[in-house]
Amino acid sequence: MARIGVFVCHCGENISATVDCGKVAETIGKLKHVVLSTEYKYMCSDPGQTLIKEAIKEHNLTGVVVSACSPRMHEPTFRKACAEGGLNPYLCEMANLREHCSWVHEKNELTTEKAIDIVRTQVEKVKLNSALQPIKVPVTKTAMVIGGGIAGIQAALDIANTGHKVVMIERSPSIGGHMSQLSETFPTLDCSQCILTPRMVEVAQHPNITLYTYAEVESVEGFIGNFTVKVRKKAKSLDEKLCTGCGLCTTKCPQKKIPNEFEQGMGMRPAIYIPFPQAVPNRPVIDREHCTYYIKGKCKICEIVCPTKAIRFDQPDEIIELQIGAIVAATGFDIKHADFFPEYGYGRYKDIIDGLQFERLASASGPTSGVIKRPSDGQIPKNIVFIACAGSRDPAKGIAYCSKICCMYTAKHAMLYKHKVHEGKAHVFYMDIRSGGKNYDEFVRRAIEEDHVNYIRGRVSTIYERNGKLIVKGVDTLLSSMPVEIEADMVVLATAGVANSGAEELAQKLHISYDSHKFFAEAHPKLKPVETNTAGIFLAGACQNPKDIPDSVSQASGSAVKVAALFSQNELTREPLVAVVNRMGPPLHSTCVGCFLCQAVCPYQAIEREDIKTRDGKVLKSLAKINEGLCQGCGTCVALCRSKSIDLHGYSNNQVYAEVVALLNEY
Amino acid sequence: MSDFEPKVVAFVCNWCTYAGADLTGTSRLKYASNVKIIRFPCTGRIDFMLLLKAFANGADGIIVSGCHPNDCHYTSGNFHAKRRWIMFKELMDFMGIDMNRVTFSWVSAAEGAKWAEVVNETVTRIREMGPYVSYKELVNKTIEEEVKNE
Amino acid sequence: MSHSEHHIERNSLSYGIEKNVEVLAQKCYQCGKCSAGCPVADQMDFPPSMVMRLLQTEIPANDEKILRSNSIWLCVTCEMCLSRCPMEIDIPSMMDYLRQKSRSEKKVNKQAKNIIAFHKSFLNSIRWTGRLFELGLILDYKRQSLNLTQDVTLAPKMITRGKLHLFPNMVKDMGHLARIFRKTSNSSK
Amino acid sequence: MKTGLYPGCSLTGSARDYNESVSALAEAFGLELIQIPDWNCCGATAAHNLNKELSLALPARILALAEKNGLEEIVVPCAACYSRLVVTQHELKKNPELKNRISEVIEMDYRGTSRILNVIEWIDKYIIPLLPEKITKPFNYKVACYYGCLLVRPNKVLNYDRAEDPQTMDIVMTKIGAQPVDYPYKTECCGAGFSISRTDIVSKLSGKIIEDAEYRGADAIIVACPMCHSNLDMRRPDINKYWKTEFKIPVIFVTQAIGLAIGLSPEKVGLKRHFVDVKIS
Amino acid sequence: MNNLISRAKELLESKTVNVVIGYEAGPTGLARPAFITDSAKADKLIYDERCVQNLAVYLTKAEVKNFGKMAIVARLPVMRSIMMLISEQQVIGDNLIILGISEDNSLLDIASISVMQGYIDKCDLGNPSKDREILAELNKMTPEEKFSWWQNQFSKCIKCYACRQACPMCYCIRCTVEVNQPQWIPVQANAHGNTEWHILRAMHLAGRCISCGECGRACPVGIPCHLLTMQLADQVWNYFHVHAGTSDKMNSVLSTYEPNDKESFII
Repeated sequence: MARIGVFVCHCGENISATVDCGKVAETIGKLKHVVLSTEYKYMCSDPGQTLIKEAIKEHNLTGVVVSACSPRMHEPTFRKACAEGGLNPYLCEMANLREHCSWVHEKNELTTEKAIDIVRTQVEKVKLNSALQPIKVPVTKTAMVIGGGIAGIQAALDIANTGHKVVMIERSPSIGGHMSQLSETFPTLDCSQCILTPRMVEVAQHPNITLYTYAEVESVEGFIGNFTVKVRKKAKSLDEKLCTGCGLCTTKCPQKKIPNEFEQGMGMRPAIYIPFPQAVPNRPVIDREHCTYYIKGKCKICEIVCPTKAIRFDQPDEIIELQIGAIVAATGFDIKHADFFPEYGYGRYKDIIDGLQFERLASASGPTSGVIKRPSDGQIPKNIVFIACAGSRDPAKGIAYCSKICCMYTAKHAMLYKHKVHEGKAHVFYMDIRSGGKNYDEFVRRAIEEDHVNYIRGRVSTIYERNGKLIVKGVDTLLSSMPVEIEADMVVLATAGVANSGAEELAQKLHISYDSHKFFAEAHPKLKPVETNTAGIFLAGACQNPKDIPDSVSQASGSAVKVAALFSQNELTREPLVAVVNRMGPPLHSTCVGCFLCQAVCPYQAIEREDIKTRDGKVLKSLAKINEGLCQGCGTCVALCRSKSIDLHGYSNNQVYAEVVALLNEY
Repeated sequence: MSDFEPKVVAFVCNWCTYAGADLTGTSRLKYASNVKIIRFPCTGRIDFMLLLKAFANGADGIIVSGCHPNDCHYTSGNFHAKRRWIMFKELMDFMGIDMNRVTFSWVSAAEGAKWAEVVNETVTRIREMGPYVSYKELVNKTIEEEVKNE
Repeated sequence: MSHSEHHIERNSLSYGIEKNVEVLAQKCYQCGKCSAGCPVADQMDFPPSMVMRLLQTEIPANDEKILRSNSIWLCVTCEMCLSRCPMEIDIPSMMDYLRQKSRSEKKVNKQAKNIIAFHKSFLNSIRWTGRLFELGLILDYKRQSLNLTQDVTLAPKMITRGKLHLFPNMVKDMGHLARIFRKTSNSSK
Repeated sequence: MKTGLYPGCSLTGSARDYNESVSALAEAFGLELIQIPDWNCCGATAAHNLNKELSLALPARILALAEKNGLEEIVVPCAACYSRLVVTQHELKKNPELKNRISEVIEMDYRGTSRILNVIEWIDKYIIPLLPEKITKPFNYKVACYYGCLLVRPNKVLNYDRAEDPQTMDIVMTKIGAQPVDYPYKTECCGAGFSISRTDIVSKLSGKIIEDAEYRGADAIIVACPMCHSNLDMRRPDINKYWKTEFKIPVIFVTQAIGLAIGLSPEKVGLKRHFVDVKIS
Repeated sequence: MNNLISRAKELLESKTVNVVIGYEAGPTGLARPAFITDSAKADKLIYDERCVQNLAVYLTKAEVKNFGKMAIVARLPVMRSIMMLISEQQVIGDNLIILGISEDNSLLDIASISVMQGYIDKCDLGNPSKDREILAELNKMTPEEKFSWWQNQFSKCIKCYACRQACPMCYCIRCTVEVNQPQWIPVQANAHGNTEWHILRAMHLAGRCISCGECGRACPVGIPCHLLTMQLADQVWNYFHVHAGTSDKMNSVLSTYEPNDKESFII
């Protein structure tokens, strides 16, 4: 038999000024099953809480209704008090007499009557509450970082330095990402490789980090603290333990004319190759698509020249299975290739290049050793045009959003050019200069004021080649849209940043959401920018949206802290207010009929399929099962379930039904 | 009909409208005391059957309210709720059950003033419409029949 | 009611444009790509992007400038602006609307005299014959524009090459065509 | 299947040469072209400049006539007419209310089901497959393919080739042995409807188009639009006067070039009617 | 019909399927469902205008499932039901052979679920025209007229649940009406309980009804309850541009959403 205790709070005079608390307590006291109904000036004060604790023991209460302020304010307080008084905290409910009654109504009988109704409703609800135990989930203290660019490197190092194990997965043969391709970085113009390479080496040597390059995520199962990740280690055709990285094979490979990805196609590489001199790990892989042996069945020169006999032509891909507690997605971005703009002639004219190609031209380690030479004839361009927003803010042909980083890197490109070609002329066509960031606007101003980069506000209409020059036609919108025609030697397009190839596929494997541009979606745009909707999976860097290095690194450190906080506990404790699918004995097992419509509505992929099997493995029935580790208790599945087979702890069908009946009926 | 005071029940989500109604209180904005709130974690949890139960138990009006689209604490509960409301409303309209007695709204945690407006507007409207006789009659007829049968 | 309707000045030209040809002037962010590609921009009072900007202000004086400009008449409807506009703003359709508006409000730019004269002669020609009678067009145009000496040498050369008919080639059911002209005459003068 | 033909006004007058070459090709390849009975002018630039409803009603009458006569597919050699017809079909499809209004104006049933082909599409569909065995005199010249505006724009409505650096005409030309040059002025405007009212603008714009073609070393400019042709050919004296030049590059319709390649005589394809002498055949 | 019979025989003889679900003529000449397991008896199969019952309802019954591989005679509504049942994981597509029947009663060659999907896509998926007319009439009524019209209909209801039993989509092993904790629907057949039962049924079929009309045909007292679900099927199309039973992937409108779903009543 239920024994309910009701505690009506005056909240000083906040409630009692308009509500007759005495009458409320008295009326409620007459209700069936209410064994105690009392009032007090400040229920949340120490004496108030003590009152509850003692009453629980004294009256052997099975449920408590604190009629005071909003549960959003003090529900944790009173549930804790109940627990201390020996009552399961989930047997305590609050009736909101302050925010929803005394503060919003005038003092009169109706207000007191409403207060009584509110309390009565909670009394009816609490009778149906059940004692719940917090959910405990064990945590595997190994993190996985997907992507070995600067964001991934930062996240991995930060997590590893808190003493936890990290597995890093990188799909290309070396870590380093786009940052390793950059020449200098804004707004300081320090050499990208110089600041990145030590970090790359640190990753390789860190005792807590296991690095898998040339590897991709195959599948992800499980939930926060308990993921099982299968990783495909693509065959490098090499025994990494034997290889010393001497590079002899790469010099002897007869196939030398493969466009070099690292150089953005501005240079060539052999079929067995180390992507760049500072690569980590510094070991070659065989690109089977282009290797003569795999194409024609003979060659094997690398095998012959290898001093340690490390080449393995018949090496298969390997799938490894890892137990992971948290995942950081740091898969970066790609640039939208500029050939969707036929009016700009990218691909038709050799001297029209994109921003990443310019980085390679400007890089001391690049194909021209840092001398700005145009691709067509190796001449140093005397007149160069940079076009911002080449694809960004262009819903018609490109992408609708602002890629954020282009304004800054374009200013950097123009500046680098001016520093290298003093007598050259640099023009930048721009729409708006978006240079918010520490020392960013100053950097752009320097390009304009000190380096005399000619900034022209307007979008280029078309580019064509004539007389060995690239004719760039635009207008100056700040001069009444006066036509501007520049005879350029080279044009650099600041192409848009887009989601990396395979982002959608990976998001589906991780069960995280992504936006219409296929960038990964954060759990909340302001307050949870690092989390995803799937507990235990975090974001770092440009996989979320185009970002510069400082932002990527900050977010990476943010996600590392999230992982470290998760790993600081041996078990996760979660509120037990989760959904549950009913279960019963055979032959029914559950009233769930296994339509799995609930699976589609669940925002957290918390609904799994459970097969009821006979002893010999025959599936008798499939039904939905809630993963308590993932369920956040929204109840969307509960309202959808036609057979009412799912219910929600804390807001059960019985409880909410009782509330409706209680609220509307007079006793 | 002038002294008729409607009974209005509000089904709201915890994260936006419930919090918005809290803000109405903290801001000391006044509204009609006819409305009583039932808290749900999310609009996605609100079963359409509860609306019928409210009418059957004597409600003259109902408010259903949650987070604005894209603001759902659970990201998509309100989107699902919206589709259900669309379907429910169409069905009720088709059956002649008066959906003017139900207010659907988005009230965020910051919209304390909007909550007061939604409540007052709803109460005024329902007061003009009078008690929900036809649904009450359905139930009363039932009770009469039961009495007769017994 | 669309969201933007709450904010737009109802008397403004841009409101009329939105209502009639579904072009939203506020979509333009003034990149100038239209002006840069427009073949006649250099002859216009206001190149296309500036017309867009004037519209965005929703100031009556600026609306007036547009309707009295030569820009709307110099537009040759080559559609280059639309095909390059990042926001896919249909400037050519907007220009059609502005021309008709400029005429109905009697604000036609002086420089447009010949252009309108030509268009009128053209429509006159097909009004009476159903198909274009080029010689008639040229003669009517000269009468309307008073450019009597223009192209005096062209016509004979055309005739010798068999490119100019001396008599019109007419549609048989001229009554039908006359009715079409009559029924659509409300939207033009 | 029989294909309808909408010649448009120019082809019966100032572009008789174009008409002759289209007919000559149809005859040479055994293609049946049926003129839409009692067709009228499409209204051209004038109508949509001055009167929107008229600019839809005139093309709608043409399309309705085609439908009435069972012509499911029509070829429209004039790029300007082609554009007006396709745009009308698009507008009326988009707006059923307007469609009803226009049907009422033209007093005819309009369904909007005709497939409208421009001349290149027609060539691609019916002539290219039969072309290889027919070529007797490969058109071994460098050509600048000039598409103009209305063949490719507005691209989302016409849905033909791409608006920038289109390729279809270039491909046709390579099939008859020509070598297209890289030609940035492919889709620049020639001045179009200003031929008479603003000859100065036409001279200026067309002059640039001709100049660049000569600069690229082209032997001829290839066109598919009678308006472009008359501006670049008939207006040549005005152009040369305006720019103080002596441009001599001929302007040839794509159909004429094909005609020559299959051995038709210059007269047969109307070359003798040009203002600028075509010396290359 | 001969095609159908020979195909059924072939499937049974080759043991490709263990049963063919189709129609046979009953003693009164009306069509009734037939479960043919023996090829010799396949001659009984008929296919004509009499064969209107939605046979897909049997696919979720345990006794029928036990047959394993089966073939089913299916016109458009049955095919759409099967699509829905596959998407809701009640039926395994690989276990089914579809003996598709076209609008003009000829046998279709439906080799796979994706072929069936292709066929469905080409069909008019709106409500049957006679029902469309009635719906249009009802939609013209005032709210009061609608209310009394439906109350008049519901007053006939005896809560026999034939509408539910006949519906292929009502395959729950426990219906909400059987839940008494809480008692969602009053048990008795009375105005209140009947009204809420029909609301509940229609809502549970929102986005899932494939407009076969079986519920209305099954009703022994002649309540046109199919109009409720068909009205919603219309609205599902109006609002979301989806027809139920067109994909074997989950696409029921109430289990999915688009962020920009349009409505005009939420303030």
